[in-house]
Amino acid sequence: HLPILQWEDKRGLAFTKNNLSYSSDALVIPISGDYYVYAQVTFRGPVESGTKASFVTEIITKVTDSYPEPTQLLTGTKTLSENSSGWFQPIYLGAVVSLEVGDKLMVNVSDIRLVDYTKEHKTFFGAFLL
Amino acid sequence: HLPILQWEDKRGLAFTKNNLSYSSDALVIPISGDYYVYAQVTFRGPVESGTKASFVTEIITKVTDSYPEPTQLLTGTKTLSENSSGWFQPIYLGAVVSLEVGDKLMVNVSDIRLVDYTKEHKTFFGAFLL
Amino acid sequence: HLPILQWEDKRGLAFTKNNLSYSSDALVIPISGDYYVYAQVTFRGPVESGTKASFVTEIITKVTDSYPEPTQLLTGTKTLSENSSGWFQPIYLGAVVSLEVGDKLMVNVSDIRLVDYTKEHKTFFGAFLL
Amino acid sequence: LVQPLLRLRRHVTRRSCPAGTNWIEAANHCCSPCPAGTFLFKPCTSPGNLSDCHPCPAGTFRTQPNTLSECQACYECDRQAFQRELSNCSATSNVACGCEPGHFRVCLGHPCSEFSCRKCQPCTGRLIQRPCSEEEDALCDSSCKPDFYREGDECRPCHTSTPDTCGKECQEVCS
Repeated sequence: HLPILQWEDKRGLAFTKNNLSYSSDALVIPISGDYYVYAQVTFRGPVESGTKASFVTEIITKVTDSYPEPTQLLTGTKTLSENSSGWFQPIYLGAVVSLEVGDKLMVNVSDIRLVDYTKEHKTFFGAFLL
Repeated sequence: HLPILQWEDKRGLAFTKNNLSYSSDALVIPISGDYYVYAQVTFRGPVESGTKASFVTEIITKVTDSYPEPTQLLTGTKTLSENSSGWFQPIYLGAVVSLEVGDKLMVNVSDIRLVDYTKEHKTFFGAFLL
Repeated sequence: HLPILQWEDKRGLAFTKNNLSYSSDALVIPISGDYYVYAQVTFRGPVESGTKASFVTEIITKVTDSYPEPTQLLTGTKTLSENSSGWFQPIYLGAVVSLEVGDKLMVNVSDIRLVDYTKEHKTFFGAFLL
Repeated sequence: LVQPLLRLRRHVTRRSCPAGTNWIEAANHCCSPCPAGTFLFKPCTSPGNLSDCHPCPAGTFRTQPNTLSECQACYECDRQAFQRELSNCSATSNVACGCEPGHFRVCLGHPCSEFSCRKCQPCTGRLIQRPCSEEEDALCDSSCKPDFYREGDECRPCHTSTPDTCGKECQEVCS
């Protein structure tokens, strides 16, 4: 499986409430219903150890006790035609999905070394119940 | 007019509820109000018969009985600087719009052959009442 | 500070309601709570007087009486690998943020000359209370 | 802006189920999962009974036993981008896609869940060291075949040359 991002859930602009909790890299759904789920990952390169990236992918995934495999909910894939000098590429995803209590939401990326985690307003993840 | 995309509304992650229905390629608004409308289209190329694409465009459009012309609600246009090998370009759009009962929402694209329809989590369309 | 965009708040698709008002280039928060805040800016070039742009940035910023400095809430930064002929680059941002009554929301951009303000469905800004 | 936790969060304690069964929120008890290829239409009335499982509708699948209320939508092969179906989507397996003959796969990262199909190089006028396959392009011999002469990167058949176009290399090979 693709690497899973870890998130800050308390400091700065980050917060959780109404029992929507964050644990082991996942948002945990407290009550079944339809949620608007969203995430933005800013990718940047080149990175020192990395081979030249030709694409970046961000996937919002659901893990549930009712099924042994993760389900891909939303995917953003962008090929890069960037040259060797520094590049930035944000990918935003958001949509309504039906979720069950206990479901876990995570964000996977194609290459974790390319993620710009330096500023909380460039890479973020959230959900709200409709 | 630009080609209109067709959508799956029942199988897999797709669903409609609360009388928001899907028919003839459009979401049909059941009750007047402010809706958050969103869509992502993943474009990809090159394709067999296609000339080399220089841009891609996604438009969320409204058709209403009270006006003979479609109204463009949200537009995402991106020029492509991709080379001949395979390229991917997602475009996400989302915003609040005021809609009347019976209004129809559709997604138009610049070139339907460039749309990646292969996976439901890459190209999607939806709306919810605030 | 980066240039602040000005918005139309009444004509065409634009509207404000429920006391969410627009004044001096900002949305003014009427009641404390969690809001989904979003904006899309379509950038385009080259422009006449402009040097060749190498990147574009869009930032949704909060200004509050309780703190003298603006707070960057959401940022989208994209490097441009476009050639000299015309290019378009949309950046969409959206997320839930906790806001206090009286807080002001604005959209800043890296270079205001690169903003495509010609059509209301290409560049837009909004917020709604959850 | 730290959001104070006003009270200790009451974790919804989900009663743990005996091995091989899943907690069903709607039924408030555990049920055994539906087999692969089906989904949970109606949960068991009590832990001992069987659930009402319905087959996945056409165009959907479940590869594993589950207690989900819908099946996953099958992917589609990207015919416009030279892909073809290696195996159809069935109730228990997703579609498998490959490349059309005369094309090979260019993976977008690993695992190769995203790939484009690129045309194989023809090796005109050269011997083929390694034929084109699903996984990789043909490997052409660096030298030209007999009765072909080199012009730049290409190998040209002798019979197409004319006295005034037949340069030094052409004359050596074709005369």
